[in-house]
Amino acid sequence: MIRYLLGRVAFGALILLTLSMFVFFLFFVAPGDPARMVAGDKATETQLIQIRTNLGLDRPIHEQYLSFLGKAVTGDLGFSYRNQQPVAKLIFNRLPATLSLVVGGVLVWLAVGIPIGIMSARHPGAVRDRLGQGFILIGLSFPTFVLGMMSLYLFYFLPRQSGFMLFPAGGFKPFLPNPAIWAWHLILPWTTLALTTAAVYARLTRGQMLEVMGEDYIRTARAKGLSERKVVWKHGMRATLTPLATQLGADIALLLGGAIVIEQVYGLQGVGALAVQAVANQDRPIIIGVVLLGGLFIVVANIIVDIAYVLLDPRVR
Amino acid sequence: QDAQPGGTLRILGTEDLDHFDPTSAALVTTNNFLRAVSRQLISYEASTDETVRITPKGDLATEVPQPTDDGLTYTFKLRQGAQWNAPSGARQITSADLERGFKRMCNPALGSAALTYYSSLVAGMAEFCDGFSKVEPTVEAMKAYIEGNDIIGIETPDDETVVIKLTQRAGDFIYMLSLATSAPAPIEVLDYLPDGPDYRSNFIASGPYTPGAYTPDSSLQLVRNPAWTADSDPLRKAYVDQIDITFGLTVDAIMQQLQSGDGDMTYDVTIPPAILSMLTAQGDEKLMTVSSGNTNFIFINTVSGNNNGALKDLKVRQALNYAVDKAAIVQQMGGPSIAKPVNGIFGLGVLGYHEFDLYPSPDAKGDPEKAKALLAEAGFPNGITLKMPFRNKGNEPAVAQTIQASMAKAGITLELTPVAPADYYSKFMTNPVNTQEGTWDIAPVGWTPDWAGGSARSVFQPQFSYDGTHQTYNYTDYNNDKANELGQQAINATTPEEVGALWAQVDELVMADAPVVPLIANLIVLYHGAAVQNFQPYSIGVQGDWTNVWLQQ
Amino acid sequence: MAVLEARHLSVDIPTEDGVIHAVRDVSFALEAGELFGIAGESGSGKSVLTQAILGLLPNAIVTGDVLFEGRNLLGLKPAELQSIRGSRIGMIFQDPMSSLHPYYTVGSQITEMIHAHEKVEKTVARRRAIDLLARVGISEADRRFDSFPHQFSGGMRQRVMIAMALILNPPLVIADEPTTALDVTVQAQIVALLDEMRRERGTTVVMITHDLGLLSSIADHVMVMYAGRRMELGPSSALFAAPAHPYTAGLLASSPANYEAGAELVPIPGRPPSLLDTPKGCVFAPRCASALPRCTTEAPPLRVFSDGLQSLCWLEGPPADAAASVAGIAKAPAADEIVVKVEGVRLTYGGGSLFNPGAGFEVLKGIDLELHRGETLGLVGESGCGKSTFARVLAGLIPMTHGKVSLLGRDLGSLDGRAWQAMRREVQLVFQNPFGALNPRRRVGAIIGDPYRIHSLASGTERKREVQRLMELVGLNPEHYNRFPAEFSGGQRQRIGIARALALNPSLIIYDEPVSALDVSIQAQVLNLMRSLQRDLDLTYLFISHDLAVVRHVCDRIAVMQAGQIVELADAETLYRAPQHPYTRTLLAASVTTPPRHPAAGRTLVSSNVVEVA
Amino acid sequence: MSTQAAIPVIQRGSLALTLRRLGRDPAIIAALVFIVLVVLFALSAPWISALTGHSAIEQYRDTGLSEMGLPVAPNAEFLFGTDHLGRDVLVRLAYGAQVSLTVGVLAAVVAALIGITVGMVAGYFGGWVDTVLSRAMDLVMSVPFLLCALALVSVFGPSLSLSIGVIVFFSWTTMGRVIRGQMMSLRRQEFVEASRSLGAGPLSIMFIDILPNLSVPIIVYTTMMIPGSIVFEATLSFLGMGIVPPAPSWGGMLADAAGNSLYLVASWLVLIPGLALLFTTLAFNILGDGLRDALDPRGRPVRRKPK
Ligand SMILES: Nc1ncnc2c1ncn2[C@@H]1O[C@H](COP(=O)(O)OP(=O)(O)OP(=O)(O)O)[C@@H](O)[C@H]1O
Ligand SMILES: Nc1ncnc2c1ncn2[C@@H]1O[C@H](COP(=O)(O)OP(=O)(O)OP(=O)(O)O)[C@@H](O)[C@H]1O
Ligand SMILES: [Mg+2]
Ligand SMILES: [Mg+2]
Repeated sequence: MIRYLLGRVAFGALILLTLSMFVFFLFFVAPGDPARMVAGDKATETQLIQIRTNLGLDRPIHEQYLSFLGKAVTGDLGFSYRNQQPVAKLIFNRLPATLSLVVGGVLVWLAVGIPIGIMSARHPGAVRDRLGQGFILIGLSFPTFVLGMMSLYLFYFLPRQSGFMLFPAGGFKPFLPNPAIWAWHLILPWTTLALTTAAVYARLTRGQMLEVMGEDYIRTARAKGLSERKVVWKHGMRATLTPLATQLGADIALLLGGAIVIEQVYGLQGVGALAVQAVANQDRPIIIGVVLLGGLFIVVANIIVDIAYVLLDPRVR
Repeated sequence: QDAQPGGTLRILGTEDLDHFDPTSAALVTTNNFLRAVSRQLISYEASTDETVRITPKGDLATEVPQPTDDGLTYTFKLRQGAQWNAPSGARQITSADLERGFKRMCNPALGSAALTYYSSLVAGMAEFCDGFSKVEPTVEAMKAYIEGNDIIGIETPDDETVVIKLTQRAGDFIYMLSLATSAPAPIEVLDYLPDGPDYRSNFIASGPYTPGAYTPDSSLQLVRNPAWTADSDPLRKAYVDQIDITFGLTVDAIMQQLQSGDGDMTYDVTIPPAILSMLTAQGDEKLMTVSSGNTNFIFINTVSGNNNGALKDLKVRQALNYAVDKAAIVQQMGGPSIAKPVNGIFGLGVLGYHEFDLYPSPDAKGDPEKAKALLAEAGFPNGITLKMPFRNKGNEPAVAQTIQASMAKAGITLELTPVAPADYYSKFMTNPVNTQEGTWDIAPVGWTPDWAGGSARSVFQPQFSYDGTHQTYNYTDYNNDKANELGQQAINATTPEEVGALWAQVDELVMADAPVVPLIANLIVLYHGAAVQNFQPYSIGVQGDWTNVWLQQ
Repeated sequence: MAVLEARHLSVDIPTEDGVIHAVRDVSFALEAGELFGIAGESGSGKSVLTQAILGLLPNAIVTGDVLFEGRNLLGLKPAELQSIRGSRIGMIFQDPMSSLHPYYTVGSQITEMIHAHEKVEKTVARRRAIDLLARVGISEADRRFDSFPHQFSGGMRQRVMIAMALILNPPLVIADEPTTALDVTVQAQIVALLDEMRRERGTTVVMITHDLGLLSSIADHVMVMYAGRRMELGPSSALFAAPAHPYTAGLLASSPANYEAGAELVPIPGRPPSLLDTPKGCVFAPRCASALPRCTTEAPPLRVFSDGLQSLCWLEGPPADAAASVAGIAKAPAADEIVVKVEGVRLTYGGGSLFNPGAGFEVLKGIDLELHRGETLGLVGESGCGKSTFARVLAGLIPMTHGKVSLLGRDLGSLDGRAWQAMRREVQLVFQNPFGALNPRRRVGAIIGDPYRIHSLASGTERKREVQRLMELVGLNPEHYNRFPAEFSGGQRQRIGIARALALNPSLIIYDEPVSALDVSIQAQVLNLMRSLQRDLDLTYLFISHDLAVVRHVCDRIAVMQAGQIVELADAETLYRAPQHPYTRTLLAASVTTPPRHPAAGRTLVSSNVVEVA
Repeated sequence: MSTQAAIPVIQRGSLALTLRRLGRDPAIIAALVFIVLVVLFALSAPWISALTGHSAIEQYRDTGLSEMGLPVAPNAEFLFGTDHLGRDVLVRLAYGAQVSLTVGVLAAVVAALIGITVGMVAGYFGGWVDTVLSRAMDLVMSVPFLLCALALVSVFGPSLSLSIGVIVFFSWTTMGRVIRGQMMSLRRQEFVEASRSLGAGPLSIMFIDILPNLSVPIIVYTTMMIPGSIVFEATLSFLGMGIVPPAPSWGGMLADAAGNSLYLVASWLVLIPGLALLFTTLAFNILGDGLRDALDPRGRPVRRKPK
């Protein structure tokens, strides 16, 4: 178990290493002169040279990479080209919004997706199943930003046109002074983020549940005289859980992508918005930092899922 | 209704400020920030009345002085009680601080974008700058130079008196003093690189507010400056306790939050035509238009060798002028109530603006035939292909595509390149190497005069005059000696009629060379949240004055 | 009084392809304390029948009456049914591997049953479960209580299932093929355990199986089903000694156990009908050796005989005993030529890999064997002892770790790639699973033609001709050249596999349990085919099986394998008569065969009435 | 046994049965019809352009825009209204369909090919080959793809081929994993052993024996990857990283509508391309689901044979 875990962590580290190389070298080949970005409009040639030395841009690429890596390990991701702020700090400042969005989104989608999947699976072919499947297909098909725009139009704009305020149009409010306001502002983003993914879960739950409900041990459970509720929610659910947990790990990548779009649509100042802005500004240290953070997020999530998998499935223990 | 002090004013914006340091601030929007945290010698009252708005008032100066010595000498008395929020405790702003502010403008590492206005006027300033340019760009060396050298034309007989001597008469000098770039500077700032991180974190405010928590690209908080007293400041009421500025939002989000009450005012947003027409239709009283003298035009790259240097040919540039459908752009911007076609370099409200059109077309819709003919004459019967970058933000893509569409009719193919807004000027247009290498052929740009009213000089000088050294915003080193001469006369002239007539001539001279294609003059539409009261535009910030609004609780 | 009585029970299952009439008009009654056997080939509706009784088939339409303790189970509300399930009627399912929930400990799965029906303390329930686990033969039950099913072997899991079914001491236990998935030795233990429990607690047991031998030794009454019908029902002794229904007789006749070694088996021809349509006459008529003309047009009557047998058949007298009349076929004695010589073959799985060096698992522990041309060598042994592995080594599919195999005198270890390729033609495999061994996405012609394709021996029409010749040889219709494997029955698929193996005229054909997935009636067809091919083509067979009766029937010599070693090797008859190794003896003891048939003395027809089939 | 009665046998996966299953579900028929219509619509873009007399990039400022520069709602001249530049939404939608479908199908097919190859190789050979390839897949799946896509596009500048490349790069792993999993179990099947024992080489086994057995996941997952690719492209365009204006793409049209809050006053600018996008992906998803159910009945609520 410990060995297994160490193996996963080592592989996670390898992934991050490769990822860092990928982005680092990607931006090395990118056109544009970072020194000029740092220096601003009226930089003289001497100033540019000075800045290049300061940033280490005159050193060979592998040296630059190694020094970057060395610092990155300690959490130092360098400084933004645009405002010379530490990248780690810039990202850190954006975390509350993104985490609020993502964590809430996950909760909403699990709370929506799994029950729908179960409902659908329990009555295969029935109207409820058809509805559930309809939800799944539509959810799967909705591009996040279209859904976002449409919900803004329907739940913010139209009510406001008729003079009342159903939901705010977005904007991030910190959790602390008033959690209610925080939540109220996040309801639309959460649902938008969650609906598309909830569909994935509903589908997965449904398929898994259908499969599980056909298993022999479910028949055994029924033959024991357990109530149908217990059969479904205890025996069925327990066996469905493992693949769901596994999927959750794989969806973290999806989630980050969704967060970028949602932050854009609802004007949330999260890491995703920072990334989009950094891309627009060609602020490479930030882009590298955000990509690495995203990678770290995914890697950690996957390790957690691996652990969960081991805990959930006695057969691999 | 009586003003209610207190509360937090929430301001929403897309982009972070360019600079904290008043000396180097260049963006119009930054003036609003500087209005709140710093004081100038001369400033304006924020007002909905256009004339009041552009009448200079004493800020640090007790009053607006009349020049003496045939208009060459200005003597200012500094207001007592105006203080620095210095680390050692509140301290009176002195005449030495004022002179130091002027000196810092010369800093070659990060000086003032408006430097040439001053250095060409203030006696001895050009020499001071020359000396400064040879100083090594280290904090110590720069500090030593500033402390050890003098600008001859600025005298400080005592702590509260400043005498400024000019090399020539200038009707607009008083206006120039309203710019934050010439604001006084406390001695402590010399210990930091101009506008460096240390400078920012140790910002010494003189206005009613001082920067608090700052998250670059994300948010900036302004809190009350304990060193500021209301009775020392006739222009700022400073009703609100705190100002929270949020950056990094999209225009949509800003407009939505503004309307939903999650924000009070905008920072750098042009209201999209769609919202505008909606608000207009609803008769929203919070809507307000102000003129800032802003114009949009296309700069033409006459420097690069692209297309065998086609754009160096006047005929081709004239063809471009004929080709553009300005009416379409007006329509794109939101219609005639928001924008107006212009044919010269000056915008509405600038003394010198007049109606003329050297490249006329019916209803300003462009004359593709004429353009084609000119192109053919110039040796491009089959049209020409030009590279045009544009800012990937707000209305710009739409305007770019509109230009593209109208140029296409004249056989001019535009290759559009979307550019990140932040990079457009500072990293793209203003990099002379890019211009020379021809990474762009034509580029839509905008210009707002640096100050209000008699500000033609601040349009002409930085963009259309060249004295041998490259100027940031004269991308192609355009020069016309005759225009320069007339401009000089206009600067020295005293009556508005004379000034206006001279600048009008300059305008026509420049347009005859067609270094640019003027597009439209904009009115700026302002909007604010429902809680905001006493929304009075501040003329050089082109936005409601943060220091004078109050919030309905 | 009958504990359970079914009257005119029918089960229809709607599916995509139409309604499956899985059970038709089945009636029976169980006396308290008896062991009631239900026999029949795969798909005859045994499981459906029992599951329908307990309402475990949610989609099925069940008609008729099922009386249990005076209540009609079919009319009960879900809650009432739930209270009966488990507490009054215990169920043991066929596959112990999949019938326990993989994520819960075995103990908790048993106590769950207690808690579902009784209000007891946790510790009490636990105590009871542990006691019973110990009783069913789980050693250290205390400790194993918290184990998960995957930590148990198949036999142990089946014990857990039994404990679970018995924990509430239900008056009725239904065991649906409780031993099919298990090794013969384990099978015997489980059956003995069930029997013991029954005797001890007076439980009535319904035992479903297709193993007639097993039933004959333990059942009090037996019901034989075919295509959803109850073909015959009666006291076990009478039924096995002298079956009244031709189907029962045919089943018994198909079993090799009832033959002299080497005798031609008498299979039931054809294959079971589709359950989608209901024939007018008797369902068995198309395959019936004693069919009368009316059989195909009129539904058969229910004949009740004096010795308690009831049979659904027009036949009034006993059906002919086909087995007795068939004589053994002479077979050429094996030649002296040695086809394969195996010396000290060892094989270790997973050893020396990058990740766990050294931690290998030795499957074959030094095997020596010789096969002579024309002979059939049987290889028997428990599941997992390495039979298939050995087959694979011989076929060159896995390299051995040590040892030497020479084929036709050439050492396989010394061959280069090209020679190997040629050598592959000499050894062919026929696999156990008639479904897995044929590529479901390729046509039969292409499958049988593969050897020609791979060895570039024939192509185009020539290949097709060859393939059709082979198809004819193994008794397949050559016109079915373009069909997919799914369009054939299990027995036919095995024929396809055999045809493919024959294509290259191999020196050795290895059969890896070729009939264990087939029903007895089909099994006999395939075994006959194998034998006739061997006789005609002078083939050498290595025949792997765990069914001693089958092995004895087809093999000249038998090797008994245990844990990767051959513990005994002898002539078939010698081994049978005088097993030397204790393991061989255990194996022999565990396999039960039906008693020999003898004419039904003094049986008379009591009544006969035509039953209307709804 | 030539006397055997001709008994109808259940042929799972036979074409007729599949078609019957597909044909029975009206949703699938509707989806198929819709897809065909969208393809026709895309193909007929030049023709629509000719018919309306409007080009995709020309601006109809007099009739297509209000004086304030606002787009006009659907009317007789502009059936789907105009966009913020007075361009005909109908014509742009048609040309945009070309982009969306091209990107969707091309990216899905290329990604599928890569995924199939890698998955087959990894699954067949196992061992270190599998370790390396699986880890590579894990790696790609651990990349925050939208972020990386943005970074890539920002470096190389937006273009259609880059969009496709980026989509392919981040989506082949889905197919790769599925195929690898299937391959792992197929390779253990006895029919593969049978081929091997006959002396068939890896290539022959992979392509002749195994590939046909992978047709179901290949068809199903390729179909299901199409909507994903379409949305991916639209998302890139929406974030301003798609194809360069004025060329129309559905994502770009939506971005235009969103960009200036335009959709609040001109809801058709969101509704038309948004619904086109939604229905197209929906149709492909329904088709994919339907194909899976029809080709691979395991996922369906058909009761298993208790065995
Ligand atoms: N849930 C179901 N849906 C559809 N058909 C079913 C279902 N369960 C069983 N069947 C069909 O009903 C028939 C009888 O099946 P059943 O399982 O009762 O056979 P069995 O006699 O138990 O066979 P085996 O010995 O293989 O267990 C078979 O043809 C089977 O395919
Ligand atoms: N590829 C493999 N890797 C590791 N162990 C294996 C492998 N294949 C088989 N084994 C193990 O080797 C042992 C022998 O397996 P084998 O399949 O030869 O048994 P068998 O006698 O044919 O059993 P059965 O009667 O169940 O077919 C078993 O314990 C099995 O788990
Ligand atoms: Mg069964
Ligand atoms: Mg085996």
